[in-house]
Amino acid sequence: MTTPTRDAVSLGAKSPVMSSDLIVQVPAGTPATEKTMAEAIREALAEEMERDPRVFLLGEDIGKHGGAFGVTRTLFDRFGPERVRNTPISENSIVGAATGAALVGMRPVAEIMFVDFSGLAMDQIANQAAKLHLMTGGQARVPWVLRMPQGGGAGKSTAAQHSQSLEVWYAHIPGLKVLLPSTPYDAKGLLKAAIRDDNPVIFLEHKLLYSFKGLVPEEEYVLPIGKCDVKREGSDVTVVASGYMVWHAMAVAQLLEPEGVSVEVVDVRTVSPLDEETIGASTRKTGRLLVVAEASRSYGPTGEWAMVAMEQAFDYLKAPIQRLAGRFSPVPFADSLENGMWPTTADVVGAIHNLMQY
Amino acid sequence: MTTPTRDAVSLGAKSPVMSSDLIVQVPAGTPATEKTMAEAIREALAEEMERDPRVFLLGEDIGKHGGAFGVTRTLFDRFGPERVRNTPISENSIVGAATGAALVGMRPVAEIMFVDFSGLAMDQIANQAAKLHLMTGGQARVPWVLRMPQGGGAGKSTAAQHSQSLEVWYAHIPGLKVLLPSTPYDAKGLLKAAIRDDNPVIFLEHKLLYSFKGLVPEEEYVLPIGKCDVKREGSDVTVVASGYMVWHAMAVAQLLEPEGVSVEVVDVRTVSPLDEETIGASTRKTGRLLVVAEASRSYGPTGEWAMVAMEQAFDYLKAPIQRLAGRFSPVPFADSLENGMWPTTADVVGAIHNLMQY
Amino acid sequence: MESLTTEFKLEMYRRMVRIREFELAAMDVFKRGLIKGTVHPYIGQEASGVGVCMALRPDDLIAGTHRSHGHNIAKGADPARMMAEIFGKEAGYCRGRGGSMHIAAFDTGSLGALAVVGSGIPIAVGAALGFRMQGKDSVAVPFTGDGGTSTGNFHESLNMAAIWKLPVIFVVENNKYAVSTYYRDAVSTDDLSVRAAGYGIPGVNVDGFDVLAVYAAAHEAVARARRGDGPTLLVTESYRIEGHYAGEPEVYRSREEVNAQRQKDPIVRFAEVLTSDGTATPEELQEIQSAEAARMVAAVEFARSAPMPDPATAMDYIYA
Amino acid sequence: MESLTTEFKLEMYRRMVRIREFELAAMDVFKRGLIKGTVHPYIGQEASGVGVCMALRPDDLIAGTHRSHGHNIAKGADPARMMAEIFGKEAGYCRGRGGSMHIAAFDTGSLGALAVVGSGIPIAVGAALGFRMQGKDSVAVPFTGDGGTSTGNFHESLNMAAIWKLPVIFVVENNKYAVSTYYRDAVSTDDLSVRAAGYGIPGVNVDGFDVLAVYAAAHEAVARARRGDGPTLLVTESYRIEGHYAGEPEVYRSREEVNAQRQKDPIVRFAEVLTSDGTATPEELQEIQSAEAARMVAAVEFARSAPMPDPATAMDYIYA
Ligand SMILES: Cc1ncc(C[n+]2csc(CCOP(=O)(O)OP(=O)(O)O)c2C)c(N)n1
Ligand SMILES: Cc1ncc(C[n+]2csc(CCOP(=O)(O)OP(=O)(O)O)c2C)c(N)n1
Ligand SMILES: [Mg+2]
Ligand SMILES: [Mg+2]
Repeated sequence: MTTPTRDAVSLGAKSPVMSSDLIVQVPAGTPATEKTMAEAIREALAEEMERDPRVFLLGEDIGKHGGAFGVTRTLFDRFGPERVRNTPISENSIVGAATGAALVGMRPVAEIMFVDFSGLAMDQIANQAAKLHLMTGGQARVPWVLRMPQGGGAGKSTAAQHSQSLEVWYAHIPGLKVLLPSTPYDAKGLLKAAIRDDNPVIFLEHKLLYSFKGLVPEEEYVLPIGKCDVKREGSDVTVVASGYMVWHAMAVAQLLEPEGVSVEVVDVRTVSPLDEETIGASTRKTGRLLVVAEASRSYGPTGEWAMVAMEQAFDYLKAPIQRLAGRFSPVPFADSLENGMWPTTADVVGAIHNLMQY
Repeated sequence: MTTPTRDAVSLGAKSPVMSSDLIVQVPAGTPATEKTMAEAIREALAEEMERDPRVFLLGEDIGKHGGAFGVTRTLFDRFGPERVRNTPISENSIVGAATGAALVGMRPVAEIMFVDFSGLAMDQIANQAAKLHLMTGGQARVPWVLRMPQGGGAGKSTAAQHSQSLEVWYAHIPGLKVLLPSTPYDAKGLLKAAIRDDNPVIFLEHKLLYSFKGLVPEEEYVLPIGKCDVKREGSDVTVVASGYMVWHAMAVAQLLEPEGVSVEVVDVRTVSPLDEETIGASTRKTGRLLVVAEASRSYGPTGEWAMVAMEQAFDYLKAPIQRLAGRFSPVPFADSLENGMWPTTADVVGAIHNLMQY
Repeated sequence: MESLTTEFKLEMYRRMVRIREFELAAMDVFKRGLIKGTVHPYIGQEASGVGVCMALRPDDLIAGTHRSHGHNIAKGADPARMMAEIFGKEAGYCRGRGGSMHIAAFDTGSLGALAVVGSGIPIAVGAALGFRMQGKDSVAVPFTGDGGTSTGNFHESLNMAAIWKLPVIFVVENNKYAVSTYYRDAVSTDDLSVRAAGYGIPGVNVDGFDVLAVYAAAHEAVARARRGDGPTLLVTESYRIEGHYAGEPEVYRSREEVNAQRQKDPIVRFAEVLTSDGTATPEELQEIQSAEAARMVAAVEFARSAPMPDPATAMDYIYA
Repeated sequence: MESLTTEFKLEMYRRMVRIREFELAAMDVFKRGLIKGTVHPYIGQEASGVGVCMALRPDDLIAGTHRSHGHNIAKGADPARMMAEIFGKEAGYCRGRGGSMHIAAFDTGSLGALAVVGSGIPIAVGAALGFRMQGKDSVAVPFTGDGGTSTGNFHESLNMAAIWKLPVIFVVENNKYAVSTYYRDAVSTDDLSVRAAGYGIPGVNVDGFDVLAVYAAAHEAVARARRGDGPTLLVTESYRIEGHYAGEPEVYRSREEVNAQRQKDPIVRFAEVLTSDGTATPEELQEIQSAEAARMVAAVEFARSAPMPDPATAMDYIYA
């Protein structure tokens, strides 16, 4: 990951010009429009708010300002200040309020401006919302969604307190569902599913992906929570990844095709509960596994994915499972240090070559 | 883990009468006294407070009351209210205050009553204390220790908000060190090391182990942070575990000796930074690995340990790595449901048999 | 506030006695090792919970704490199902999953007891927000202790409810201790109700041993909230007669201190009012007491003999 | 408060101008794409930071926020090293690891700017606790915005400092907005200083455009803290003239509103005081301005040409 060649095969990976052709999810002939992920999320919110009067939004500066990333822009004008509710800077109580509203039958979609700040809300998320259903013997239901932008390297150098990927904090807590979409299509379909789900759902949005474009069907659709999505079929190597890292995997899969390496890409778009079967099946098929996550390496998601593959496919493994993950460091501000924090396409190429040559 | 036989070979695992002979860490002839882990921790605190006037304690009800588990009892009388400081119920600010005091040269040892409540303090722990050293380019040092009891099954049924094991939340964050001792000897030696360390150290104490006894040397000693401890050497199977689970491993190792199964027990007493070499070396030696943690299964510590072993010892593996971990559920109150939450000695026996018979 | 009917006042008394008898029974079964977990007795504070909850309608909601047996009973919960819960039985309100610290009784408007101090407060604020959005005039009442006022949640929630004018009555039960900590060692003001001014809302301090005084204050706060005029901070001053939990050693206070406070027994005090104003005879009150005591014997019997949750259901209720 | 020397007043003026010039330079290099990250300008608030920090000694500590260029300069930090930091250079205060939101300058008593709103407050409380335990009479000053008062940290810290009588001056800079949120839409009281009463400590509200008024209030609070009489809540009322960050669209307020506030420019105002009381001539003040402007040109030049951190040091400073 710190090899000087890591950007050599970069496909503009860290910029929005990365080609959206890499992932096509809408069958030819289906009426669809190209949208950014931010637009797709906004559309999901608007459609669900239209459909169900119980759905409302709350968070800091989500009103006129549209949130830190403009995702809710226009919704305030459309739905008004009650249903697009600006809050004080009180993360724990924003989540607590969402829980309370959910308990009396509302379906709140709360936003925390950056996932990093959810450190202030961990009690309400992990101790209250996640546990109320079991703790009350089924009396309580907490149907909220908590949207949180995460991830680093927006080319913006936002440093240690605005760049983390923290899905593991949530995925480790039973009672929560954790989603991390990689495409506009997935973001829209999964967010709609999350809003309709009767459980607290953590919905993580990678900041770099907001401006990524992709086809989104005109027709309403809802995607299943709890399943991995095979983004590309292949026979030689499986890459298990989520969020932004899926694009690296797809770019490299295309790049290696002429070399005759057939890469299968499994997108863990539901981080938890984890779809162990799909990871197992793909690993059994290819016998070679690379796990890639942006979250910091130690005790990150990659260990769990690898363990699951091991449990499900040990006898099929032709090489040791490889992993790529975020450098185990707080994120530094300087460009020269931020480079190298997260896996790149070159790293993915290197790891796949390792697997093939083992 | 839900087999009806799981308690059949129980060695009284969940009770303090489990024999302390299972783990002997003081060479014969060294002057030593038998102490409980609570006593060993108290002794470490007292010795460090005597040695270094910068060391002080803060936390809820740690004064006369001695904390929820009586660990600091007598220290208030000995060191007074300034150095054994009762705080309001303000977890985030307790940690924040410890950070501030550390920044001006003190060496605070803070206590949070149950690790569960640290959800309220995650921002100060993970976003501030962990990152200040890097974020300030080395200007800031945060030499604090945060003591937190964790774990379940104290035979007390404390339910969902008082029973978790959350080491992964911390171990995933670079900048923190995370310790989880299994014996009085380790607790004392590691706590002294933690207090002398210049970094924020999360010191997790398993509630069930407070009353466990073991020999503690009369002479001062300090243990190294950052290393696993091989609690027992063996040649057939490696069990990697930490905290309370180490006792299960040791009990089973003894139990299986007559059967001719030689079990090596690696105690991950430093959860982070992880000593990958020792896990790798042991796995290469035995070729069979069982990873055991009490924390909930998904995205828990076991995945990381297994991944590390895979990276270091893939070609030596004679069988798929096995794992045992906490049931992926909030902890229920009722006995009949709390049973089965966490791995038992019977589970360990079963997993080792699986490994041997593979 | 219209004058209270005899029936109403006797119901108040009955609930106070019911709480007392429940707590005595719970402490007893705990001491006898019949239950696990912990028990945090509400003894001495009965007037606070009952005064507040009798001012509420069934559709109003309360959010509790680790010490919420009393709140649940005051709001109308069935002691037998509560007892079954602290025995960890399937017949308990939470099917044995919650235990003493987590009793929720949705059918009588108790949305859960949360054992992380302060954590129920924003949840109640959210419930109030939900009511408002649904066009209902129900109110939400989070209970918290003096210790709980030091949490960030307390402040965030007061501010949020104040700016949104939500129908919340924040009830702070100052029983003078948070575990071993005397309130003035952790709370930066003698009278917690003065904090209300900082949020631009009414703050009321009331004698928490006097059920009628608590009721009157709560009644006014509830009326205000229902009218849409926003939250109130209501502080009830009482005392925690028992240890923090059943069996807690109490090294931090003297027997004399406790005994002096014991004289203020809110049940005895209310009984005097009821007999002196002619609402009831001592015999009638004694009858209530006997009935509630008997009820607890039956509740314990019910709870003891009820079945444990089936281990085969261990994976239920993790996800809805 | 003794009357201020000419030198002292001119130093106040100089620091205010230095902040202004630094911010203009920072916004400029940001607009020109020379730096990454973000810049949160302190323009319009200079009197607040300078009034407070000029009342401090070098050994007193401040804790900052995302908007702390001004606090650092007011406390005496070197603009060149600050500029190098926002350029992400090894010569920066934080060796390029921190950037604009995280400038710490330990040598001049700035223990760090923390970008999680409210999170610096308890850290300052802890520093004050440390001072007290060390027998020092230094004080600690956490800065926070109006938005930051809604955080749990704010409340927990005020309470903690009050009960322990710690030498803390809590400075709330009410610049009327938290990102897009007007303060009265998020803060449940007009005057945040009234919250002090709820903690039993003094609360002071002062015109944050008037550096002498801020200084006087801070001076008194610092004296009180040094004497061991505990914390003060000091609210400075000013206005955020620029967008939340450089380039922020400001869809939530009108140009007229901003322009009206711009008339209150604290530097212009102080210049009027200094010239009318004979402290300085307009030319002398102009000279200060020119010198500081030139200093920023040099700072930018220094920062631009300084080397980036060596990638080989990527694993440094993770652990001490
Ligand atoms: C956030 C948190 N910190 C600590 C505890 C441990 N604890 C349980 S009850 C209690 C004291 C609560 O005091 P108070 O709010 O006055 O309520 P009371 O027990 O007097 O009813 C503490 C510290 C907890 N449950 N939650
Ligand atoms: C806990 C937290 N929530 C949200 C944010 C995003 N954010 C950054 S600055 C800011 C507004 C802060 O307002 P205020 O405290 O008034 O300070 P100002 O920007 O006006 O100086 C917000 C919401 C954050 N950094 N931290
Ligand atoms: Mg109390
Ligand atoms: Mg502001």
